[in-house]
Amino acid sequence: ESKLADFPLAERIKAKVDAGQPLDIYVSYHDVSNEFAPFMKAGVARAAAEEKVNASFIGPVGADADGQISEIETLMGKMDGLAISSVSTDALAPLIDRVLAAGIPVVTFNTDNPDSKRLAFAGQDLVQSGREAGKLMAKVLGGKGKVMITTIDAAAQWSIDRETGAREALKAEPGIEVIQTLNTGTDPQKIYSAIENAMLANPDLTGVLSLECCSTPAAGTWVERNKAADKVKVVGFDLLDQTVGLVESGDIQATIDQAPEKQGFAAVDLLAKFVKGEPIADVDTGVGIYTKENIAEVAKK
Amino acid sequence: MTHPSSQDAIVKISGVTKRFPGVLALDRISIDFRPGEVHAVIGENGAGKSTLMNILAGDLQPDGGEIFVDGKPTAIATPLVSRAAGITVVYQELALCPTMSVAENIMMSDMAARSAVSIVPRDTMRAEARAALARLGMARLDPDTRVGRLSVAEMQLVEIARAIRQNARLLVLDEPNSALSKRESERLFEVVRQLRAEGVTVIYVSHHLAEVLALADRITVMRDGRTIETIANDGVSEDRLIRAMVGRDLDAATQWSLQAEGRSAGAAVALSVENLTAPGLSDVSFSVRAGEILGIGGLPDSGKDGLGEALFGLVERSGRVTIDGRELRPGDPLAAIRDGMSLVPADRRGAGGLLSMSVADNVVSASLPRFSMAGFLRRGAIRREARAQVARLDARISHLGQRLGTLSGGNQQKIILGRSLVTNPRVLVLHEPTRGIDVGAKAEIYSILRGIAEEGVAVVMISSEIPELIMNAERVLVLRAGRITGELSGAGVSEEAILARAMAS
Amino acid sequence: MADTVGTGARAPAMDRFSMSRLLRARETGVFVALVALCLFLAFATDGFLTSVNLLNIGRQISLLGIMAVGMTFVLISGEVDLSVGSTYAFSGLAAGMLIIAGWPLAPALIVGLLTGMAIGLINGVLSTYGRLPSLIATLGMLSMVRGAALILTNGQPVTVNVRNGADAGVLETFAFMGQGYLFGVIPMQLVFFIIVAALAWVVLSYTNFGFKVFAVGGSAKAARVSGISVNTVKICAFVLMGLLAAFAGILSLAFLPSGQAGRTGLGLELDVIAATIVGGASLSGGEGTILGTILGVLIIGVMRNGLVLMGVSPFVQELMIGLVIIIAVGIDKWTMRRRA
Amino acid sequence: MADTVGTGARAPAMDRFSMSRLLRARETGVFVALVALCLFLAFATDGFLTSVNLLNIGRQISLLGIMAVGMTFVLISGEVDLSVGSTYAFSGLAAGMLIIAGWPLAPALIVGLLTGMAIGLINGVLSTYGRLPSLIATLGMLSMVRGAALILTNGQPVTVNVRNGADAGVLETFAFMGQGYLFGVIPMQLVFFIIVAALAWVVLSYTNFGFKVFAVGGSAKAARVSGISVNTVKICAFVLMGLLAAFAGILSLAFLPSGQAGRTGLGLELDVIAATIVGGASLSGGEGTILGTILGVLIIGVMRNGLVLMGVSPFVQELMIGLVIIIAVGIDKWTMRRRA
Ligand SMILES: Nc1ncnc2c1ncn2[C@@H]1O[C@H](COP(=O)(O)OP(=O)(O)OP(=O)(O)O)[C@@H](O)[C@H]1O
Ligand SMILES: Nc1ncnc2c1ncn2[C@@H]1O[C@H](COP(=O)(O)OP(=O)(O)OP(=O)(O)O)[C@@H](O)[C@H]1O
Ligand SMILES: [Mg+2]
Ligand SMILES: [Mg+2]
Repeated sequence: ESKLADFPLAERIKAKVDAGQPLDIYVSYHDVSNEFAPFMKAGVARAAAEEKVNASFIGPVGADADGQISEIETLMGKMDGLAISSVSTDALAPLIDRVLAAGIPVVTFNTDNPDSKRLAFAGQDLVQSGREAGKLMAKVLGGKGKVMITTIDAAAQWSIDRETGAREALKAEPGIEVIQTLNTGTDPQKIYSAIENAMLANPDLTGVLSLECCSTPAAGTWVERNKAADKVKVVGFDLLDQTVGLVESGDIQATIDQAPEKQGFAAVDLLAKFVKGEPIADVDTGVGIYTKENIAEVAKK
Repeated sequence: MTHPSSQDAIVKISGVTKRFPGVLALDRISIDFRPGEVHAVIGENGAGKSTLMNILAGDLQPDGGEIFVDGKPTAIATPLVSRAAGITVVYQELALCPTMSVAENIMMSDMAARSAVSIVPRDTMRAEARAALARLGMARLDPDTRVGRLSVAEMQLVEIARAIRQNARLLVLDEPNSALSKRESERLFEVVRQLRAEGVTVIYVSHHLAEVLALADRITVMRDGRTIETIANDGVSEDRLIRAMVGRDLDAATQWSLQAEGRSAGAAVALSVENLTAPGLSDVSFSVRAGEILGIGGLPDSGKDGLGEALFGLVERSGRVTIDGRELRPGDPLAAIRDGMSLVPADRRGAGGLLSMSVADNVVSASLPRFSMAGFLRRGAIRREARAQVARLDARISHLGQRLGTLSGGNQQKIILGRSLVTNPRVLVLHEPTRGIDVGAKAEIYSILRGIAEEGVAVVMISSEIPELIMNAERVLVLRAGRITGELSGAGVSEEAILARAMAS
Repeated sequence: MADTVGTGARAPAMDRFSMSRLLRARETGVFVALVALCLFLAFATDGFLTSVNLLNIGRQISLLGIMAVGMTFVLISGEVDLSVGSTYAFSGLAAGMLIIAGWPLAPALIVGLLTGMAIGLINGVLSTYGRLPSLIATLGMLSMVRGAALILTNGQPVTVNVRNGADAGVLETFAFMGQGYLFGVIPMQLVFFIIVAALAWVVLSYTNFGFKVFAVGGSAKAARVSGISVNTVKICAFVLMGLLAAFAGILSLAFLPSGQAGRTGLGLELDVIAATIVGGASLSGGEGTILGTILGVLIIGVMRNGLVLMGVSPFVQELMIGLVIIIAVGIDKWTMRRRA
Repeated sequence: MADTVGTGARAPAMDRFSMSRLLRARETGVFVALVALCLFLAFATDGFLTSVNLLNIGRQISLLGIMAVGMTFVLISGEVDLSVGSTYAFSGLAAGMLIIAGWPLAPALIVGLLTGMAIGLINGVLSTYGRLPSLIATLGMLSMVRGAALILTNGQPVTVNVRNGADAGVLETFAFMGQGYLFGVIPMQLVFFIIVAALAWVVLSYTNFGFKVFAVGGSAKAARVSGISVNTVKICAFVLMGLLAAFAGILSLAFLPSGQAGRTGLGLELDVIAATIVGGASLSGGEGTILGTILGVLIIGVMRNGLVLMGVSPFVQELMIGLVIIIAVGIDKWTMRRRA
């Protein structure tokens, strides 16, 4: 729990609060061009309206640590609060601490940065969500089989965290063997081709565990097109349109939602509350598990 | 101002001016070209001849003045307008596409006129190209050969072939035969006369006054961007033309004849070549004494064109090349220069000069170690040396920082020669040292070469211009099919003797 | 190459076909590399020489191939186009959004293709009349068009399905274009690639337009003095490139059937240029053949596939791809003693 | 330009400095664009003209700038290097791993720099003796070196901190290199950039080597006749490029202090080439100046900064970056009526 009383808030911000001016809050997302950015941004806008603050949604196009750092550096003099999802934990931690040292409150969202002194985190515990995915995979496979893990960026922080959790959960199942982690790259065509080739190379695969938004529907599509739903089970992440459809049709067995809109909302909400003097603590936006049974809840939008 | 003759002029140039940064290339030029005449345009290097031709071609736009085609003022805004007016130009700087075949190059303008979706008529193309080549006596040239693989002379012929098959009313030939052998040139002249007989007007730009006198009906002399005079070719003398071009009497330089035989007799051998075999050359051996000017002659594919690069070690070779007994290692130009050899290549725009660099930089580029200290350039020394060379060679430049590529060709040639002189060579190899150079500059270059020979430099002069060999060389070697077929010296050096050995079978 | 008869380096095997002709052609090096690679894979893996796998490769290379055909024209004309990955994304997504908006197929596709041609036109005009080096003009456009695609889609994925509003009938045809099989066997993408390559081969080798592309790339000056409108020809090459990049982008969307402006086609330009240059086109213009480009595309596709089949780690794959590019082009250079 | 004395087009403002001289120089267009941009931002934003912000810009452009200086040499010599982003990643990570492994600073840095030089050497040898177009050779190396970096780090992020095993003393100096401020004010990265640029300017304008770089890029054949060893000079340019890419990569790691082989420096090559060409270097060789390159780097850095300060949406930023690249080079071309 963090309290304003323990925080050396910058005079500039204090004056603004006292004068009753709206705060300028910046929300830096690690890649504003990915599919979640619009949801996060919507949550940010909702919170800004509710809390009567100015919120700007910023961040690099394409995950780029240097770009994220430069942008925050440039805007540091203007920000009254920063919510950040780091491209790289290690690279952003020193900057977060620098911003805090300038008397500007910082929270993390979506991707935590535990190495920094951030005040609080709003989002999913990534290792935990990976663990959940691993458990789901084990469940749909009935405890035995050969699993391939796919990710569009094996080296990204979120991917590493989820993979850690997933492998941990799968290791607990003696009947399950993880054969490889497939790094597909981010272009949709390349993702699909990589999966297609990997399936051909490993005809005895029985499970695909995707760690993110985008190789999930690609794996589901492969299953759909090859009518392999009985042979190959897919567990993945997020509720992209295509993913929802593939869960409905039974080509993807389960998907884990991370409620991006809620994360964006919570990020701004935490900062606004903190500056008002309310104590804040980590917000777990939860792990939503969707299967054929409950997918109808999200399918109608 | 209207000449009475302007009515019959096919193209009339009136008061045309063209300015380049720092140069007034054309200064109110006026000439009229009449139907069915061969009209020679002569003048020193940089007089503005090519600039004028490029304006006729639609390649350059004049800054002032008017051009009348068939009496009507016409703005030749693009090459297309020029061609539509019946004008065809053979450029001094060849305008060929090296990646395409001979036939494709010859037929390029026909293709340009056709619709984009039409099918390329390969067979017709080949046949017509062959016909055009045959007219120049070049039937042996395979129309399917890639132009990039041709010799400069062959390229020049392809360019001419392309021009003559376009049925132009006005054909501009800007130094069309600077790379051609005598026989090829003769053939070209025949074609020119034939075209004249067909009523075609031919503008002929050349530095070969003998040719001009033999061919032209009228002659326009230009100097410093101005028309000096246009005279009918009825018994004018070469001297008269030279005086008009240069604006003064030339000294006796052009009247040189072979010097006494054995001028360098007794001097030590400076360059010795034993069993040299390289692309186009087999088993060539000769030696040159210090202070001797050795001429090398031969027809275009005799191997003489590869000799310079082979001696300098730019191509793979076998055999021994020694200077004062030290053997030169091939493939190491720096060592060759250090050991005393310097090369002036034939292709000045390609292999010769550093066109994007300044005159000063070019002058010292082959002697960098001497003009630097601890790796740093000695700018002051470089400028001094460059100024000295420019003065010695009487090169016309606007300043030492001018890019070489913006000089006229003759002046480029002088600077490249200067670069070689700065290396203090023991052996100077020159390939086509005066190609495209005006009479005045030629004379200057000859006297420079004699001067350095007198200082004890061995000079190897490889040239297609036989008179140049006769005039300067103490001894002439003739090449054919990669071998030496004759060595002439003293009174034995004559045009007939050289040609006989060059063509003997 | 030195001894090739016919149209020289351009289309050596064109006029008369013979084995010795083929072996002297510019493409030989790449061809040898490809055959060696295939032989190796046939022995080293068991999945390679199956019809399923070969058709898979065929499909996987098709979009790259269609774009590489366009790049062949641009490179021969003496220019380069870095904006193709962005065009691929923009045009595909634009067409997809129109389909989702309920448009019939033909107008949606035509508008998509027109956006590609418009981008090509801008590239061409900037690189000719605008006097910018095409590398800079198209690098600028790479960034601008990517930005435009992000703005157009607001960064949201575009998924073409009935739920999002696409008409079921339209969708069926659209999906067939990207996912279908001709005679139930040959992937439609491959069919399109073959058609595009065949047309391009005819245009480049037999038509006057092809002739002019070689001419302007070989020597702009020679072309100009012959009365060829250099700028027009280059602009046409860029427009063709834009059209083909848009077509590939649309097919990609039809296949997946989803795209996302932040990721689709990112970095594709280097793949396309690499394939084309491996196939013998030259950055300095005037050189290149469709056959060579196809071989270049195949080399890259076969190798990607083979590395996966052999279970090579993705990191080593990355390394091997670079190595094979160098070796494939190297074989060409190192085996030819003489060069024009 | 026509009236410059001395080294002519190479370094127009070099021999004698005068305003009219400067205004005729090749860099003028870019300079005008930069001034216009700065004036606009000074009025349109309030944070632009603060010393903090200007020093920020200084830091943000430094690594790009260091690499662009290297690229200037490569481009002038008539070649191009696409592998710089991978070298930046590989060498930085290699040095970082050595520091983590407990090595003292100097040897770790030297080994890091040597890896960069080795990559440059391979690029150079392939592009000269190997007779590959440098675009292809370095494109292959882009992929190979990236793969090697992934293999070296096993795809894991490399973070240089005490927890991972770095010596605290070593770390302090290392961190200072990337994060420190000279006199507490000037970012060390900027200091390094200034030093590198100054040295490069001297080398290019005043030394023998600089002369040779211009010569081989202007005309390789003519350089050979002048006794310049074309291959050696080109290889040196590549090695210098590799060294500077490695140096930038090491500084990046020292700044962040974390890198990751799959991502660090990805796509950087296009930024570096863009900055250099915006600054007036030409892809066809023989042209370019260090001053121009600095201006090119500044244009790109100032614009990125300005767009952020103005609160422009990131997608629009992407679009604007492309536009400004085109306009900056365009001003240069369109304002110069006559070109040599
Ligand atoms: N594009 C150009 N830019 C600047 N100066 C030029 C240009 N073209 C020609 N010049 C200059 O104009 C003058 C006339 O050149 P031009 O080529 O017409 O001479 P020329 O009579 O053909 O000479 P030559 O006998 O050497 O061919 C020369 O001083 C030359 O340097
Ligand atoms: N300043 C310049 N800038 C660009 N191009 C130039 C410049 N000066 C000359 N040129 C080009 O170089 C060509 C050669 O110039 P010019 O005709 O004067 O020399 P040349 O004909 O090679 O000389 P020569 O008569 O001695 O053979 C010009 O026609 C022109 O195209
Ligand atoms: Mg001339
Ligand atoms: Mg001339």
